[in-house]
Amino acid sequence: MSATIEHVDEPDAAAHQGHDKHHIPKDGYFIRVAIILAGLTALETSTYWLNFGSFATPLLLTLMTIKFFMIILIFMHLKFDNKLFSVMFYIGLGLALFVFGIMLFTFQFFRG
Amino acid sequence: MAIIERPSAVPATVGPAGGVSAFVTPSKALGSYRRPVSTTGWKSWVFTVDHKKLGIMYGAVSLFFFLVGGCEALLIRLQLAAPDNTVLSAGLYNEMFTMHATTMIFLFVMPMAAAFANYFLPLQVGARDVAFPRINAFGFWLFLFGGIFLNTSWILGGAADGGWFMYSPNSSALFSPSHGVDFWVLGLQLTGIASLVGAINLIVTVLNMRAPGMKMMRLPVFSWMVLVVQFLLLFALPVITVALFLLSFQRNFGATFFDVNQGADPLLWQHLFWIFGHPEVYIIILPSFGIISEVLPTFARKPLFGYKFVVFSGVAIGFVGWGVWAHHMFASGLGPVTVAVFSVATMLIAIPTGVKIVNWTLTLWGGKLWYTTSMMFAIGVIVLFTIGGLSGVTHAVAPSDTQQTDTYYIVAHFHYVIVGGAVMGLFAGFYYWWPKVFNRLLNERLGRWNFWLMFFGVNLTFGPMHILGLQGQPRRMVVWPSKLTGQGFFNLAFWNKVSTVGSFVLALGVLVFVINIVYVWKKAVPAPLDPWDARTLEWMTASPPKEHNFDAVPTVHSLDEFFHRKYEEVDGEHGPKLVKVKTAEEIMAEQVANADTHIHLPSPSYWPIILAFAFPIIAYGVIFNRVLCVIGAAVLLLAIFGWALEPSVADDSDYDPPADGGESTKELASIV
Amino acid sequence: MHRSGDNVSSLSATPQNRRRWPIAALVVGVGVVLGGCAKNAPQDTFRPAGSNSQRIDNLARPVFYIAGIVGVIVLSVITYCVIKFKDRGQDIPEQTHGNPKLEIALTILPAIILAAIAVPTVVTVFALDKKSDSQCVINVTGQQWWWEYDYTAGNCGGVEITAPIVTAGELVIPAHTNVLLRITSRDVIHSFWIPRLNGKRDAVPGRLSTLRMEASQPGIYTGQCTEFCGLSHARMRQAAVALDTNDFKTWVDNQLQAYKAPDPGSLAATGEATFLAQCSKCHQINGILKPDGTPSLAEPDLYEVSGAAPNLTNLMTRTAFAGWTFDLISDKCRNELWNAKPADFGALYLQGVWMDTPAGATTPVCFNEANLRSWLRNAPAMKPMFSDPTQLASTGGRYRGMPNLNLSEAQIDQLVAFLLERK
Amino acid sequence: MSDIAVHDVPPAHDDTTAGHGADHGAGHGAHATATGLSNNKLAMWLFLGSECLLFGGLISTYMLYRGRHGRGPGPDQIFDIPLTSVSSFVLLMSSLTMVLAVNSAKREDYRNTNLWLVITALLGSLFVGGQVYEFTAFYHEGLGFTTSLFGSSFFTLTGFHGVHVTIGVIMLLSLALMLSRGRVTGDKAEVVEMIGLYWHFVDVVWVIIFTLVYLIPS
Ligand code: HEA
Ligand code: HEA
Ligand code: HEC
Ligand code: CUA
Ligand SMILES: [Cu+2]
Repeated sequence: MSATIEHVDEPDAAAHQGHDKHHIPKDGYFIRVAIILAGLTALETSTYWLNFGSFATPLLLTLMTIKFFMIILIFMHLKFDNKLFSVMFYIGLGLALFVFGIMLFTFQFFRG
Repeated sequence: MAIIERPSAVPATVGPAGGVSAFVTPSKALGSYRRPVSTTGWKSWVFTVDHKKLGIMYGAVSLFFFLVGGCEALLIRLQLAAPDNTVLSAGLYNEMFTMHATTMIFLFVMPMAAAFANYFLPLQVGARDVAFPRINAFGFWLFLFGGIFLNTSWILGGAADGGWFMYSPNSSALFSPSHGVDFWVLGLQLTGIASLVGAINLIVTVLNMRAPGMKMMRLPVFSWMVLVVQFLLLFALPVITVALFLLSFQRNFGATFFDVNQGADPLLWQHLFWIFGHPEVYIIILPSFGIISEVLPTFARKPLFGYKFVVFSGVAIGFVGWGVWAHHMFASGLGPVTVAVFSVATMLIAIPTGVKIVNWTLTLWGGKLWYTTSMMFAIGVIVLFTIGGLSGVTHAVAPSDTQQTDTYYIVAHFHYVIVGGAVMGLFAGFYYWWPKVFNRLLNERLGRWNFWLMFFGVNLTFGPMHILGLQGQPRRMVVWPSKLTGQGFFNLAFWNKVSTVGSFVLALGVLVFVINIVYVWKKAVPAPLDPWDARTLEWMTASPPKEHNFDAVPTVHSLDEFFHRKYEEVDGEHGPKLVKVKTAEEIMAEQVANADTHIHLPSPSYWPIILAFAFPIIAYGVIFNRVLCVIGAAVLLLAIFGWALEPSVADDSDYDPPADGGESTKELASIV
Repeated sequence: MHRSGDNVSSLSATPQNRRRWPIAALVVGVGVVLGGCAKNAPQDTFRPAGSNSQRIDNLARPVFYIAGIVGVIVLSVITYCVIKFKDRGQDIPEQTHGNPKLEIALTILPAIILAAIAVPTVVTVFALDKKSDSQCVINVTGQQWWWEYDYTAGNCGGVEITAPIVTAGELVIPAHTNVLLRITSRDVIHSFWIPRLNGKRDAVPGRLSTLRMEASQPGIYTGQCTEFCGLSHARMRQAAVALDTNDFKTWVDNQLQAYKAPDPGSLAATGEATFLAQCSKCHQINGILKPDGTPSLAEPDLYEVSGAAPNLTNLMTRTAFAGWTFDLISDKCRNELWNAKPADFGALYLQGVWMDTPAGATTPVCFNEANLRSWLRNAPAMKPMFSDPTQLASTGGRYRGMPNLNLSEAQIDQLVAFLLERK
Repeated sequence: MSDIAVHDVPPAHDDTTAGHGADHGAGHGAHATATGLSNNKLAMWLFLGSECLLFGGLISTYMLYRGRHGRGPGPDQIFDIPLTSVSSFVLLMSSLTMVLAVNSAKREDYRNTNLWLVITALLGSLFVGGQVYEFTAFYHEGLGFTTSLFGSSFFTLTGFHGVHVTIGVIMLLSLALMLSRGRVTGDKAEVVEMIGLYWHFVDVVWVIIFTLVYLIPS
């Protein structure tokens, strides 16, 4: 955490990254991303009709993660924005995964 | 001459690209009303958005709740003074310790830390206010209303009686049928929202509102610790929010989350509570760590030893604190693997905490120690916290903890770290910063009494609890039987009595503090500008600071900026020597001479308090009558829209007499 | 400004105060202890009486010493600084910002100490969890505000238990035996704790936890429910009584004796009728027959939130009742029992309320009749319980604890006579 | 934007307004912050970081309890995957329209901004409508809020999400209205972006819920 905060102290970083709007892609790019997302959703949904067997859960989790990060990084501009925003969000995300993962572990949740 | 200017509705500096935008900024929210603009009188407090006024109000209210929580503690101690005592009935006793803990933690220590943070954080980072002044005001009022709401349960059918961690299923309506737990749940939700918005506000303030040159590694340690605390709040509060929602959905809407007959697992509550609860204990202690990290260097007259280590260890505590919560559940039957992992993780936390103790001690080492009351409290913190921390390490040893948990040995541990650590640290802050806030020095003679009474009081009250606990006296027991007290040196009866006497010594100490406040207020002798020869930015301004904090926002060149402006190293006979080259008054004069012009300060607003007021209405509605919920929700919506439509700076026409557009009316204050 | 002399002197008084006080206390304490009249509280966690608690003790003591030493060192250094570096008008010290090497060393040192604590801790955690060599299994169930013990049929420390035994409050176990307790709860969370035998284990409804006990000597070991469980948490106590194998066998056989109806026409016989009329809906007495000759089966689940009330079949074999809070034996006999030598303990305990009673006498000498009578007269007055009929709305009419049954003194006489035979 | 105050250089003196960051948006132009980042946006990301733990708690509660439905209907019996797939798709597409609204606002094309905001709100309402329909259907099939642990935790989780969407819809519509009447205080593009962040976050939470709750068999 502190590393990044140091980083934002660099005047240059601040001056450049404060202005995200220059880096924001055109509408067409977002539409393409949305089409991919729609495709991924279709693939997800197909697991309902097609039988992927034991492969289904890992597949679904992978697709979920891809979609998650596509939205976060592209639609929410995290990829283009200042790192500090990512840090703020990922601390929360990471802590959530960590504490609730351990919590569910103590309930033997992952034992099947 | 600095001029605070109230700009007209469309300041030229606002809007994209610095130009006047095509859309006109509205002058009045929700049609027309006149905005509060008073700078004096009660309105200037109720509608203020000034972080300093809010800080004072936070402080006053928390101090009040400290006395309330303390009186509850005294009743507890009275009941426990003798075996099979009858001061309190069993039911009342259960309410008493539940509310004692809740009041002390949520309505005293946390908001008192918020008081210090509110007041001094912007000053320490060299800002004119916090990032979101109206949200700041909202946070205060919501905390106040939440606290009042919580305490009205006493007269509306009984307070919560499930203990401060409110374990399920004992907290469900079947086992706790009064409305007490409902009040508790909703009250904590309200104060939780208050803390959450406060956390966001203060984080943004530290990151974004720093004066030029105030790099993170030049930030005073107090500001650093407050920053860590706000992150802990930001991420811990949502977890208890979930827990509280589950509980209130169960109690008020028939959900089944903790209904064992339906297959619920009561440990879910324990996990959710302690995932919040353990970070919470560092939320309690870190502000005090920050305060004494300011006080010790000032009165040792040398910089904090190992600034970076102290800062990083604070951050490390913040992180490791997330991985240890299950040490509160060692007896719950988690299984050996979980217990072993959490046991070792808990021990880890002693390392960064130890770093702090070591650095404070080494700050004293080789210093020129000046024993003001503030300094004595700070040293008291090191001593008492170490004792409490070490007993914490003995709990971390899980098998030992199964003998200790839920006994007075635990009560001893956490009162040493909380009262000896957090509370004494806050007192160090009171004595240190009182002249800054009120332009009065607290009396040092009374201060001495205050300190020694509290220091001995703490040891007398909580020291014996180590013995009581290890002798097998469990906590939360309205009575302890005389037959099981034992005889001789370690008998329970004697030490319980000592503890009770100690609690009154402690109370006397607190009383001396209250007397001190009244005494110096009555005497009204102004304090020197820089009474302690202090080191950080908050001292580089008037006492009390002007509304806009700094006439000229300082440019920061080093850690301990103020000190380095006052002192310079010159070559003496025996090598380099520090010499005072400037007084605080001279530095202030420089500031005034270079004062900024056109300082835009946010204007007071009705909306924060109105918005905050909507919440208790809704909360009462959930308990008593859903119609109230609807009314509350309407107020809520109204306030949100009013807020959103209101510009942060008041329109000219809001001033009395209304401005006629002339240049002169914008100049509301001029400071020489 | 405030660098007056008295400031300084008052703080420099600390070290002496701080040093002298514990030493004085220690001297006095040791003196008192050696004086011989000392007797630590029965739940002293430093007096292990079995292998499990001994293990904990072996771990805990060194940790206390280490913590103590660290504490003394830290506090001494602070004291030294406070005296040595007080402001005597010396120059403002050099503005040093730290010493990274020293810092790192002083970070690693605690880490090493903690690692030294962590290893035995983990070992002990797993050692205490061992279950495979258990020689007896007893189910322990907590409810507001008493413990029920259910001995499963089978071998228990060499004694054959032929039918389940259900008792309350006082857990009787064979000494020198690894007893496995299977702990759960019927309502809220409680915690089972007999400090001299082992640490605590929560009784969580819907979960089964285990706790091992082994007593190295016959004797009585007291405990207390340590998880806050509502109104009478403070009055939810328990004890473990360890007996030699022979004594334990005697105890088991006695528990399994068939029900002996009171002599017809006796006061106890009217008591039996009163019991059937008033008490048997909640309390079970094994083997008791209804007037129509069918077995009387209690249905506490209809009347109690927790769905249970203590089994009274052998009430008089216990030394305390109602969450082990009120003595069933007189203070004098209690002292005699508690101070008995391990060798004599078993015999004394098995006599129970009949301790010291001359052969042939019909009334027991040690019986604490006043307690039992006042319990029957008005139980909630002795022990706060939500058993107020006006407060039953939230529980669907079910009580928590035992209600006041408004018995007449005559009925109480009968019931006492009847219960006295439940031995 | 050359007028950004850079570190170690004092900001322009007439511009050190404390409150402005909050209420006028400091990301652009005149209002310098120490990091150069907008107060509002930083605050929004902090809030979203905090929301991770809120939804983390709710999702974990659901995961723990989803199999505990007693005699009531369980997840396998009750979910209508085709319907939920459609509403998931609707919400996903509302993210696209939201992005387009933000992009329009950055181009200072507020007419299109308004259009996309309203479309986003409509898609959001459609999603909420679907959820209301779904809830009523479940209720009629015997799964109430109080039926079982599964019921309580399912409705709590999806209900919390639904409330977030509803709040989002209200914000979108209010924003559209305020924009069209010129009553947005501060930097308009940034306000649109902020609400966009919130909206995408709500969408991303649904991405997780859709997979964990609906698609992965319990
Ligand atoms: C201000 C609040 C605060 C703080 C700072 C702490 C700090 C610590 N606490 Fe405490 N704790 C509480 C407040 C706090 N606690 C409360 C309120 C409860 C009870 C809740 C309830 O049940 O109601 C509790 C309960 C509690 C428990 C559960 C006990 C039980 O219920 O069974 C445990 C168990 O591990 C624990 C451990 C620790 C540890 C290891 C630390 C460490 O952070 C301490 C670290 C400090 C030191 C160790 C001293 C200085 C270090 C050195 C001098 C270096 C050298 C040291 C060594 C080598 C050992 N605490
Ligand atoms: C911030 C936290 C905090 C603080 C500051 C305190 C402060 C004190 N606490 Fe508390 N306490 C807790 C947090 C705290 N406590 C918690 C979390 C629990 C666990 C609860 C649970 O089990 O659920 C607990 C439990 C607890 C117990 C155990 C109850 C039990 O288990 O049955 C006891 C018993 O002695 C106790 C005593 C005290 C005392 C004597 C003080 C003293 O330090 C108080 C000193 C202050 C005063 C005495 C006020 C002075 C007032 C006056 C001088 C009156 C003057 C009036 C006017 C001028 C108008 N506390
Ligand atoms: C509605 C249920 C109910 C009825 C009726 C009832 N009891 Fe109880 N009784 C209880 C409960 C519950 C307890 C446990 C209370 C506690 O310790 O918290 C108890 C405890 C006792 C105990 C102590 C048992 C022990 O070993 O700790 C005795 C003795 C007793 N009851 C006797 C009687 C007698 C005699 C009657 C009839 C006159 C009676 N009870 C009627 C519910 C009932
Ligand atoms: Cu049972 Cu406390
Ligand atoms: Cu903890």
